[in-house]
Amino acid sequence: MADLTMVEAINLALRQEMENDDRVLVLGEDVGVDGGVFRVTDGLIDEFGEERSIDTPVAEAGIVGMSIGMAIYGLRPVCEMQFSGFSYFAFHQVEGHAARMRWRSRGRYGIPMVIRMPYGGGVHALEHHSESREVIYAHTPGLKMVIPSGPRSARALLVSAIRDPDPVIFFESKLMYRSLREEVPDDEETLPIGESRVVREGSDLTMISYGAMLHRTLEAAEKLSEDDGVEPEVVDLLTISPLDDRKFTDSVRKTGRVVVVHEAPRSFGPAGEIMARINERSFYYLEAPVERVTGFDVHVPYFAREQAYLPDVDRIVYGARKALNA
Amino acid sequence: MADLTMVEAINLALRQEMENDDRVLVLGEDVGVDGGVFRVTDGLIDEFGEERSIDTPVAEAGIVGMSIGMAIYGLRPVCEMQFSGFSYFAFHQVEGHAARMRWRSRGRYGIPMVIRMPYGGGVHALEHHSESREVIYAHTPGLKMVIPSGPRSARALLVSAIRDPDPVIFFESKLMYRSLREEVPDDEETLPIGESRVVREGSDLTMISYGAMLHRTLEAAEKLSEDDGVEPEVVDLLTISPLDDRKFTDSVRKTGRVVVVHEAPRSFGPAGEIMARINERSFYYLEAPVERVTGFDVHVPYFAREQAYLPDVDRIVYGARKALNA
Amino acid sequence: MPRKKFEPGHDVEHLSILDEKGKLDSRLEPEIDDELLLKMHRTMLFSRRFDEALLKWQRQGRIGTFAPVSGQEAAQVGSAAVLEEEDWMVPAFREFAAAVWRGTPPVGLLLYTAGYNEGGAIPEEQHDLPIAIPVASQLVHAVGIAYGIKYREREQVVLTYFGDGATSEGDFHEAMNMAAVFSTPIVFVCQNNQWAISVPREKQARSRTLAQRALAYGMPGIQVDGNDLLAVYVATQEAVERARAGKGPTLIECVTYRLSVHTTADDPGKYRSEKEVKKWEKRDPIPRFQNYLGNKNLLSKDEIEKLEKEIKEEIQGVWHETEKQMERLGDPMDMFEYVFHEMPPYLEEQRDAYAEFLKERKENHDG
Amino acid sequence: MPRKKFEPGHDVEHLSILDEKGKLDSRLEPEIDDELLLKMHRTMLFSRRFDEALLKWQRQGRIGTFAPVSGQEAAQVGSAAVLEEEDWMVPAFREFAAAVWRGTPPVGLLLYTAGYNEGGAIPEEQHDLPIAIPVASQLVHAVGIAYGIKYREREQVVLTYFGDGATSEGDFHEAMNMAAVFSTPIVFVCQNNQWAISVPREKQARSRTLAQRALAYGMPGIQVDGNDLLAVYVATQEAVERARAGKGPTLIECVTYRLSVHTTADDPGKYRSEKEVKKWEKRDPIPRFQNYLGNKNLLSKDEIEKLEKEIKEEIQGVWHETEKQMERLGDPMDMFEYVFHEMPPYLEEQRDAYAEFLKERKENHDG
Ligand SMILES: Cc1ncc(C[n+]2csc(CCOP(=O)(O)OP(=O)(O)O)c2C)c(N)n1
Ligand SMILES: Cc1ncc(C[n+]2csc(CCOP(=O)(O)OP(=O)(O)O)c2C)c(N)n1
Ligand SMILES: [Mg+2]
Ligand SMILES: [Mg+2]
Repeated sequence: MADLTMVEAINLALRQEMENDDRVLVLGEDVGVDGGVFRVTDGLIDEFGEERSIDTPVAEAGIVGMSIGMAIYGLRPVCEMQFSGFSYFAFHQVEGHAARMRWRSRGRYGIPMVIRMPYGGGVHALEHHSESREVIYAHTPGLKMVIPSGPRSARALLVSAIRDPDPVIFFESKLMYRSLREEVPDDEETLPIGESRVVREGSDLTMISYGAMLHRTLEAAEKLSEDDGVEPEVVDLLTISPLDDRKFTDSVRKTGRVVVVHEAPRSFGPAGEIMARINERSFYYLEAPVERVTGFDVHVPYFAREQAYLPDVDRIVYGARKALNA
Repeated sequence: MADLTMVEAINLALRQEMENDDRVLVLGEDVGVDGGVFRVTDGLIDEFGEERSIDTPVAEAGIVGMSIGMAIYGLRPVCEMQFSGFSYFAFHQVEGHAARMRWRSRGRYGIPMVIRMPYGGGVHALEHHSESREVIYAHTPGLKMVIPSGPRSARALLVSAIRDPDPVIFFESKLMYRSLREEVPDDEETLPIGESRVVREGSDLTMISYGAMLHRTLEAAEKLSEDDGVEPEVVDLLTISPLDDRKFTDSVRKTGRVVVVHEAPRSFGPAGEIMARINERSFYYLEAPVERVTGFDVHVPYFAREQAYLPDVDRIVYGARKALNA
Repeated sequence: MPRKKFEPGHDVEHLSILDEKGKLDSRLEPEIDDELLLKMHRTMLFSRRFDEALLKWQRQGRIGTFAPVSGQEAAQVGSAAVLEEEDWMVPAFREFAAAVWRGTPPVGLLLYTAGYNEGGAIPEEQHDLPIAIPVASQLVHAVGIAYGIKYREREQVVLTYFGDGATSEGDFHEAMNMAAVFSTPIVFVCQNNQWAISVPREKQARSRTLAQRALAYGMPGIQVDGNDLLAVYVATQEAVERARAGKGPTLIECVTYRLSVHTTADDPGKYRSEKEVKKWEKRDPIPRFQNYLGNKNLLSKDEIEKLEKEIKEEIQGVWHETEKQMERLGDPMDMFEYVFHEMPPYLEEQRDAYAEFLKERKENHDG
Repeated sequence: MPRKKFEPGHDVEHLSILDEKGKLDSRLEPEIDDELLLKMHRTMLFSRRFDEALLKWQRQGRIGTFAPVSGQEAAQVGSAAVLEEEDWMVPAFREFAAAVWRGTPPVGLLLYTAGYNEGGAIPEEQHDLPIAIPVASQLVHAVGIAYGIKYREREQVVLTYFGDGATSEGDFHEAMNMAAVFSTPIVFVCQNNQWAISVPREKQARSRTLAQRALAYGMPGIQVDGNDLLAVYVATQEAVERARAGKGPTLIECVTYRLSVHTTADDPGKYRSEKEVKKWEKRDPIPRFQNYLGNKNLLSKDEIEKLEKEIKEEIQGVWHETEKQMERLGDPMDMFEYVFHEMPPYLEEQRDAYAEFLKERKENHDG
């Protein structure tokens, strides 16, 4: 057990998987000598050499495309997009090939690769560095889409992602990279992809979130408990696709009231699918409209105003009260 | 008035706008001499020359990026992605710049451009030629996203899109390109972007669809009327973003039962947002869970099986009956 | 030295051995054993006839659209023939002749063309990638495979195909650059067939040759007469040797011509003249090579005729076998397969719901 | 002629006029009037000092991250100075010196750096694009603008900036190729500052020069000493003239160096040696140019000192003015503005709901 930041926990996952399996390698812009602009891949080049910790040219489509080729050849590449906002340069490779190669080749070439990328706002970054567009990946057949909510889940899910026979998009919250620590076991730990979990039990309201927003949601839940005397249940999705609706279905059937929280833009955002599933599975249990507390349908403002864009504890509480009082 | 196919109607819109306004030009792969692989831009090069009907190299990011530059310079480019499945090569230009330039420059540089692209299945095409991923665009702040449902609406909406001061993604159903004809006025006609319409009145069920699937939905409505004696109301969205929820809200409040039909994959698909809006606006009017009849979360199969992927009349009727009988 | 010329570091060469008049430059003639020569010829001829058959079937509505290979057989067979079985071949979408050479069963190609996903399967022992339709997108995969080879210190090389149009895409650039930066064992074979659908080579790029694009990457580039199987073979052999010796990538531009339509959805009458096509028909790689084999006394007129008959029958056999298979295929439930290694619950649910719908529909229909 | 060398059609030149020792090649020395020389110098010096101030403020937590220009002033000012006001300038994200030359108010640059969208505004009369952060993505816009100029038969040209790393991106390739194909009036200025964050130039590309990438597009390419303002000026002048004369695009590689951090989030100690930095400090474009001006009796030590003081005060003024503006700015409701020309109903609704929330929160807080 060690008390690790998310950066350290992800680094641990990479290091251990590289030690265990010489098919695993990392590649991307500045992931080698520099150890990544957030130091996530720090030291890997010393331990594994520049052939397995590869500094690439600035070429996202090339990075993803090469990773696809490596996976076809039998390796297990973990490539990095320096920021999720630049992953669109490679989207045609992700949608056109990573997601399709197994299917196109009738199972001959699976693509066991992971595309890691920092996502989300809150760190005073420049334009394009604060987005949260998980829907684009979650809506693409053939991909898995994972967003851990802390150091321990990040480490365990990344190990699972690396071992997964299919391509996994792995979002890492920049906001959480160094802002919290968790005990992470030294020994191997995995978490199944496609399983959400209840992180706070309650019976009055179901709060669904993931990634950095989970923590604000949990804070809001505490506030509701203290101030309003209601006990919210909080579900951490962990995987966005395949979306696990079992946990929140159970919860919604119990509470009848729901708020969904994410920092992605509102329209056509992740909450839509969650609300659709609730409609399909728990319609008759609902006592009030589902509330969504989300980013707005605007570009993330430059950092002087970015906190206004992001759901904050007050805004979540406000949304929750609507769901509770409707 | 002339009886036109959708190809002819779109061609008419382009031709008239080019005649009216020398800022309007078309560019893309094979749009010039060839007149487009679907002949949508046929003859424009003869009338307007190769400087305004521009055959480009095979370079989607370049086409969209150049169009952005043209728009900044004061022109009104209408560029074509040969198929929506190849538009991802340019997604970083769309998301990173077309959608943001007005905002980034504090209103100095609006981007009045249209990106036209054929979308959707049903024409026995090759891989990547049958997708329907409007969500990717609809979820991107700063874009408008339009999907007409026939020759007349295509012509009128395209004119509006060309005149719109902001970037518009314009999906054209390949399936409808030549399969139906409509009367289209010779004189100018526009339709407002951001407005849906009721195309069939009824009181028992609300059916929401758009594009090629609208027609199957209408057929299903007729079948339900004939076979089951129910009268569905059918809403044609026309614009996906900004999504006009007024018409379907009115309808849902009247009928209490809804089916949403689209050919995009199900998970995190357009129906999610529509269901979220219904939840938000019409929760207390709903008598049954909203049904969605959609494409599956798989890649569109090669053409021997593609009809199985696409919602068909029977599947829509089946979904509608679920909504009616729940 | 303040204003001086800078040498780019590589020359760009042009290579032609057997010219369109059939004239042979015997100093450059490669030593290829007779069996291989004849096999190359047979594959070219088979591909041409298969192409013609596909076109016919397509016009009859029996299959869907496809991208004919006619005219480009030498560029494909002359390069693919240099590869060992263990080497990798990464095609675009027009490489039916190369695929046949590599052992792809024509039944598979035909099934693919008839709209069956089953046709996309690659035989287990074949190191080839499936067809890649998005232009130039396959090149970066080829570089990744080549990186893997280098990482594993294997003797393999990768050969990848693309067109003149593909050289305009960003993915081409990123692939070429990364292949050079990582000095990977790869050969880039550009089939410059003069057209990217309706856009001629001159509107695709202003450079005199496509081969000289190699200079941008510090990579050797060579332009060859792509309808001259011998030149293609020699240039590929040099490039493959260089790659295998750890000396990195090469770009080969094969100057050739698409004699047929772009795909069956295309009407070349819109953009190119019959005269141009006629000119290139005179440069047809197949008669030229037959002539060469004839001069070497390896192939007589009679033998060609016999071969033509044999191929015709073979193609009929392919059709019959494919038809038989098609009868067995087409279960719509197949569409849920192969999306993931293991089907996730939500897909199982969609599949089961669809099966239930089909069952009910059938019952209603039967009932 | 079967195996022959092919000439790519253009030479790649290297140009240097005022070398790092201060030695001047007077045959190549351009005629620039004194006022312009002094203005270029002042802009370089201002940019350097502004950079230093920004770095200090950033370290004090007063502003956010930014990309320092130090070391690249000659490459930027020497090229931007060739442009007319009517010409277009399309920057990447490190072109503060070029922006200042073009007239962007430093208060705007500072506001931007402090996280205010207001800082991104471009004065109405200035034909410049805002900062483009996605590497190489701005180049295609520049080509589109240049196309517009050609279409409108105007005399303008476009000049666009990017780094060595940017030459690896697909967008660079598509922009260069399309600029050449459409023969547009555009000058591509690559600031090869040796590093793309932590990746050195040699790992970015295998070609000897970046200038030779021009050959791939049938475009002239020239490499200049980018710390030599005179060489940058001359090469740009030639390229701009060529563009204005309708002769199409040019690629200029300015060999320069980023003396500071990549951005303030970066620690160059991880990847490059002090020794290397020291080496390049000796090539600093500013003292070199001051020396040149001194030799021409245009600028004395005293005058430099006076200028330094003046600039220091100016920068303090910029800070105070920015601080004042920041007090007025920051209304969160601004985030809903400028997304569209006209705010669509759903955004109005989101804005109003957010305003309602803020109101209620305030009331609860106050109450
Ligand atoms: C990314 C992408 N854009 C557009 C298309 C449509 N398209 C198919 S083939 C083709 C032209 C390709 O030309 P070239 O590379 O010369 O290959 P050829 O068809 O001549 O073999 C185009 C534009 C595509 N398949 N992929
Ligand atoms: C498309 C894209 N990918 C990655 C990044 C992150 N990034 C910012 S600057 C940079 C390196 C750019 O190097 P270069 O072009 O040489 O410009 P320089 O920073 O040296 O001025 C990278 C990788 C980005 N901004 N955009
Ligand atoms: Mg071609
Ligand atoms: Mg650089």
